[in-house]
Amino acid sequence: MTTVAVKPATMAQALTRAMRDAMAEDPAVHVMGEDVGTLGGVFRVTDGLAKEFGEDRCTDTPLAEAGILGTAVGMAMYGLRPVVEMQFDAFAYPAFEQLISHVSRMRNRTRGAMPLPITIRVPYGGGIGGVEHHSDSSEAYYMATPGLHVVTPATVADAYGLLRAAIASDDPVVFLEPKRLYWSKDSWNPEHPTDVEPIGRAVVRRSGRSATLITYGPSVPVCLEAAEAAREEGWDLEVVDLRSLVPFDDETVSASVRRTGRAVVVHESGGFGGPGGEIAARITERCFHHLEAPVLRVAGFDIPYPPPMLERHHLPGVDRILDAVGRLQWEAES
Amino acid sequence: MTTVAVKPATMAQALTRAMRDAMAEDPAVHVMGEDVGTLGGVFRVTDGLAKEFGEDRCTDTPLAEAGILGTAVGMAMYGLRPVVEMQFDAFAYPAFEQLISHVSRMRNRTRGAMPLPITIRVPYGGGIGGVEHHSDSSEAYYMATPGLHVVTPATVADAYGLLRAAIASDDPVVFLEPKRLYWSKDSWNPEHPTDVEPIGRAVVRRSGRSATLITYGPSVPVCLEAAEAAREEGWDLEVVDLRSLVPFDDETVSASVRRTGRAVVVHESGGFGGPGGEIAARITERCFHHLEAPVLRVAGFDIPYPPPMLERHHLPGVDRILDAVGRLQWEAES
Amino acid sequence: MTVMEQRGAYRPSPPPAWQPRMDPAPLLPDAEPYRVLGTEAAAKADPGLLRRLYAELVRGRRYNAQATALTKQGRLAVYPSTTGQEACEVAAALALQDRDWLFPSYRDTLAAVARGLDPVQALTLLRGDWHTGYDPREHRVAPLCTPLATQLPHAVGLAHAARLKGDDVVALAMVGDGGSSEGDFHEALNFAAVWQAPVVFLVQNNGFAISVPLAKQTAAPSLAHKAVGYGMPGRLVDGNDAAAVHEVLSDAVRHARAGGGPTLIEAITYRIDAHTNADDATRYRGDSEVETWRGHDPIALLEHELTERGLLDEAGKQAARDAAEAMAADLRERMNQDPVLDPMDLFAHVYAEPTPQLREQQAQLRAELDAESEGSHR
Amino acid sequence: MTVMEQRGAYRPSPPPAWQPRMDPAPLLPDAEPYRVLGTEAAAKADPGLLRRLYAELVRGRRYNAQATALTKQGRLAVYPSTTGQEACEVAAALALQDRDWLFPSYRDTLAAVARGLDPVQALTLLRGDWHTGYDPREHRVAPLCTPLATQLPHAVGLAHAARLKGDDVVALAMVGDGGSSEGDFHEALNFAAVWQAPVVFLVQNNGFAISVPLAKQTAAPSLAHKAVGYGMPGRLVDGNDAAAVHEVLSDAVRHARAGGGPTLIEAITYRIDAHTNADDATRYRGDSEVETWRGHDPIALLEHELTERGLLDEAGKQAARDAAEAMAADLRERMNQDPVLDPMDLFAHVYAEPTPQLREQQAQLRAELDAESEGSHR
Ligand SMILES: Cc1ncc(C[n+]2csc(CCOP(=O)(O)OP(=O)(O)O)c2C)c(N)n1
Ligand SMILES: Cc1ncc(C[n+]2csc(CCOP(=O)(O)OP(=O)(O)O)c2C)c(N)n1
Ligand SMILES: [Mg+2]
Ligand SMILES: [Mg+2]
Repeated sequence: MTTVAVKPATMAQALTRAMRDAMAEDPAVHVMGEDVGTLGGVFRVTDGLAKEFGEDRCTDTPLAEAGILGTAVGMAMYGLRPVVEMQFDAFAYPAFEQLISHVSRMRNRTRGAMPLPITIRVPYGGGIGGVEHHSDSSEAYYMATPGLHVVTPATVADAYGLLRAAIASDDPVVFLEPKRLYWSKDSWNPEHPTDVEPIGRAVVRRSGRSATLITYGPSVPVCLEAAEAAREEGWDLEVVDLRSLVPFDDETVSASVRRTGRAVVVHESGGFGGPGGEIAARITERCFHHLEAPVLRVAGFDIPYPPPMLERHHLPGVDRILDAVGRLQWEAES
Repeated sequence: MTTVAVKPATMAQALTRAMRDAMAEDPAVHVMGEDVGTLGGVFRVTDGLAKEFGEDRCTDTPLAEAGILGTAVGMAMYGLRPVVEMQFDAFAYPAFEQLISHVSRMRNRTRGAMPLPITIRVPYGGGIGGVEHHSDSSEAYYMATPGLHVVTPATVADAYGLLRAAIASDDPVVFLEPKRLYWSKDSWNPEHPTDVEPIGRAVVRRSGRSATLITYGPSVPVCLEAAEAAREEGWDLEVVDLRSLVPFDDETVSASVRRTGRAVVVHESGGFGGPGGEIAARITERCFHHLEAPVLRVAGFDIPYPPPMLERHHLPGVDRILDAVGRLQWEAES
Repeated sequence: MTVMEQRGAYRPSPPPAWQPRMDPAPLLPDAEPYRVLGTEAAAKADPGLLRRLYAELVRGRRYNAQATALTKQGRLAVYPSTTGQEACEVAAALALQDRDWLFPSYRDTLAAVARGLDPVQALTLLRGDWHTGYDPREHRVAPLCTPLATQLPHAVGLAHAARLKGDDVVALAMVGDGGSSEGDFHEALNFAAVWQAPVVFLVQNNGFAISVPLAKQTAAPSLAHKAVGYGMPGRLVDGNDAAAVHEVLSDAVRHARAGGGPTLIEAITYRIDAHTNADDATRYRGDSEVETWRGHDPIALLEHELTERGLLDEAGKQAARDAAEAMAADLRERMNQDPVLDPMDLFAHVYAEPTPQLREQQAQLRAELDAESEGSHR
Repeated sequence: MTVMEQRGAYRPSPPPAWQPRMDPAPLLPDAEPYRVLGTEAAAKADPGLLRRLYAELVRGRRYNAQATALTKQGRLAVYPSTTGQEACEVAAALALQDRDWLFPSYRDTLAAVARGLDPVQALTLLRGDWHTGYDPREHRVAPLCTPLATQLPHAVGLAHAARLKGDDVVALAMVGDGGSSEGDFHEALNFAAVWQAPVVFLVQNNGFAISVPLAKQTAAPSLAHKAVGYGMPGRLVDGNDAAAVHEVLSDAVRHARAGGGPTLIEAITYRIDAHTNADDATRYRGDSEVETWRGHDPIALLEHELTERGLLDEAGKQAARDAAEAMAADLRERMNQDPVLDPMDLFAHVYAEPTPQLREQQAQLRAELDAESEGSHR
């Protein structure tokens, strides 16, 4: 294969490419969901797949999310590898019973005889001016469901690499796609075939010594921006992109926090009962004697996702992150 | 009213009585669900209500949980106060879309014009030898859903008092009933009309100085037992029964942990992404400088609820709690 | 006697000798969608009603155009148009009495407006300043419902509650062809039939669920055929014939009010515009199909009938257009004003009383806003 | 040509001139449940098949009795009996080819056993040592499914996948009358019809969902009438007539295998025992109803037919009873042995590879068990 120039691509394009490559490699891979065929999905992430692979491989289903996921279970039982699209975060809720009671448990139920290699793509999160039900951060539900992997990319390259890994996984993966990063661009080489990114490894996106920001998905760029802004205040922040909420990369996270002694967890999802509680608790359990301050959380408020005109007040932004960093007890107090 | 002797009653009886009294007081209260009428519920918690109030007030619905909760929403919109029974924890999952997208949000959506005073009774948790899907601890899902109250009694008196409060609440309440405590008995005066227990207040079930066990529902008796056993090891444990997961009683919990300096959160629900993470994180945020050790968690494993013959290995028991207490760094280390 | 007892047992103990509860034949829809305009039935239609429908259709068309224009000006986040479907929208509103309830889907702002709701309030969701811009109790219009088919059980519950309270209130629930595939559709219809709740289900079959044509949505002879499976009558109606839709809906409403139970109505219509302004309909359908349907336009059909019968002249048309323009001008003007928003509203109605946790967050936002207004924040 | 293209468009662009896709009449069930035994159709039934069905019914009845007895001895956590429903259970198993798949509900262990599954393996769920006691691929029996109706979309997906792969495999999915009210029932039938998946839905209408009689479950003329709403044929059959159930199922399986798409079959039967051993049926039904149904017993019906036609004598009956007793004795003996359990299995199959978190928990349990076995633990 000849060398190909590294060209800018959007996260949406990288996701499309990941499905395309997976479908080309493995005839067992089937894409299904509402509007994924002819239309190419409301975010165009499945654009071209029906054309290239036919409607039997990329299928417009009837409008019923439990039915979509439930039939995907049956297809996986027969050896296919369904890649299911839930049109928006909130529209995955009708499929929760199938997800919790079957998708996450079938392997366990059958002592490994019947694994379900299903990838469930869920565009999630806010910041796109969506009306009600189009901006939920539902990762807490998935994290609390043993048997699921929960993965979310923050870069174009990870979008490709992690989606390839998800589709290749013999376990069900809830693949959370940050809606507002769909159109984010990055230099990324779409011809490079080896950049499958193993699931379960966090990555340090920015090294720093003062404190660690632990985050994922849509909040990664916000944290990187905050880290830049923090230099003015004299803080050198490390930013860890979790990439995978389940399995959780305790090693990378703990190593970072042991080094910096201070941590803030940042996510869009509501704080109470959200992922940050788990993350902060884990860090504290593992790094207690290295902590100069309690692990703090910057999260969405504990409210239903607000209407578009108010969402900026809800979303964790640079200021709120810096405020939290400022509260990390830089001068010892008690 | 004449004084009535305090007689032992089961938690199930107290719950029945709470519904009965609420129905007698307020014609707007309607009980509905699968088998709640003629049969009196599979746990007999609604026993006698259909007979006393008629089938229109205590209704056997068709077998469809989203339909049950969805019609309850409509009934509440017309001014009724539905008390919905989900037959078992796992059978509430089909109703999640109605719960998340409507029940929890209708008040907010309508700027307070359309509150939904719905009580959703969910028998939950294990320890009863139930086959698959009959022993889930699903509280993490409810906690992560703003707009819901999440309440769970551990005593017979609280079962009555909290259920009365739930039914009286103008907000939706997910009322989690610990299955294995249904038949637990307690001296309780069913004629006492004033023991409605306000939602949102934790209670110290046992005072102690060495460390605090923070728990709720089915794990409360286990923690009390552990506290007794701990005396042998020289530990004087305090036990806090949360009673309400939402709203969370930070005041009582923090006060206790500030006093003892050590805490273990105990619940049956899976640890990862479970309630304990939130609770531990909150405590750490609020009590960091009072903590002698990280807040530890004793929880169910991060696995699908196991078959009956193996459940004892999964459930947090006295030994596991004492092991955790033992790891609370009684001699300073680093 | 309780409502439950009234029902008459179906086969509480199915005997070895089988007895179906009812003859299914009357529950089945006719083979042809019911039509009034251009048929003999038109002669029986009330001229006043037809004129009223006409004025509302014209106003509705204008409303759709204006709302779509507002999306281009950035005044609406998104708008799902009902151009071509005005007959269903308007008839749904007019078939109800004041005390009845309307349960619209996310597409049905026009039905809400035709029922009397202020268009600005109806569009608040789509403008993005609040989820529901009106008090549902004021006009008995439930919040516009986005999660498909989830409003149907609400309608059933409300109708059932009204009946239990002895009020002769009917609920009319609207849903799309795509929404009929959702489990909630099934559960709602079943509850309605078992409870004999006074509710009418109107499915607007507009040919598509976003890009997905009906052929990929169902293999049924018609969506109205689903009714028999619940034991309620199914009706098929030409959804572009305002007089027919109004008649079929009114009959069903009357039937429900009289204690006859629910009806499922499928109205065959067509979505002339794209799914929303954000959609590109050329990706999944051709112009010729749209053109065919333009030839069956609800306004043209009614206009033709009224003109033929001498019930409408140029002045009448102009009057309808003028009223529509006035509505549009008012809407435009008011939608061009920035809504006044208070960020603290985020916390105002999550619970009856904010939890201690929300009070802390409230204080945090308050402090941030104060700092921001003092210009002191980073 | 793809499977999708084969479908033939319904009305991708519903034209103003309405064309229903198909005549609904052939989709509707007959007014009377189909019967073979005691009718003229019996003469055409294969004697070998009838004898086979008889032996299986007798074995099935014995299996139900034995399993119920095991609950009393504490050897089963719970058992939902199919006494009275054996004809449906057995016919479901026998109507399938080896390569076909069975999707049983939680009640249908007997169908799984009749299909060849080891009874001990079939009962593992209810004994409580593991959720599924068998490898589903071995006998093409999906795990016994407790969340009602959720297995139906699985059957559709599997059948669809098989068809896509070019395998002529049929899936038979079993569900109860109560389960037909769930949203998943609706979604599964709709997907099956739209995809023309080779799947057969068998609803055992046994009169009750726990305590709730059918009259509170549906107001439909029959559950089979639901079929027309999906565009598939609905069939009504006497569920206590093993020959009739077998014939109707076999026809539907053949139809599906030939590419004709799904069928919905309602079998009218009755649950003679309580819901499970834990249930008290006297709370919601009278003895006389049960007695009526005992008079329509599936074994007696078939025995009568076989005896009349000289196909069964006392020796034949005895042979069936002996075989059943042998099965019961073997089941009793093996169920009386304590299963050997390894608590470490808790972690074995949560994921293909345990997560780091699970490895920690595994180590914790391992240490606890070691301490326990050393007697050193508290
Ligand atoms: C439960 C759910 N799933 C998916 C969506 C996303 N969605 C919005 S509109 C739509 C199509 C609806 O089609 P139909 O019911 O025919 O109504 P129409 O848009 O034609 O009025 C979809 C899939 C949703 N709103 N709710
Ligand atoms: C989703 C769900 N809701 C509730 C239950 C609890 N439950 C178990 S069996 C049963 C009744 C089932 O009735 P039916 O479908 O008629 O089957 P049958 O028991 O008569 O075989 C109920 C309500 C369940 N298993 N799954
Ligand atoms: Mg549509
Ligand atoms: Mg039944």
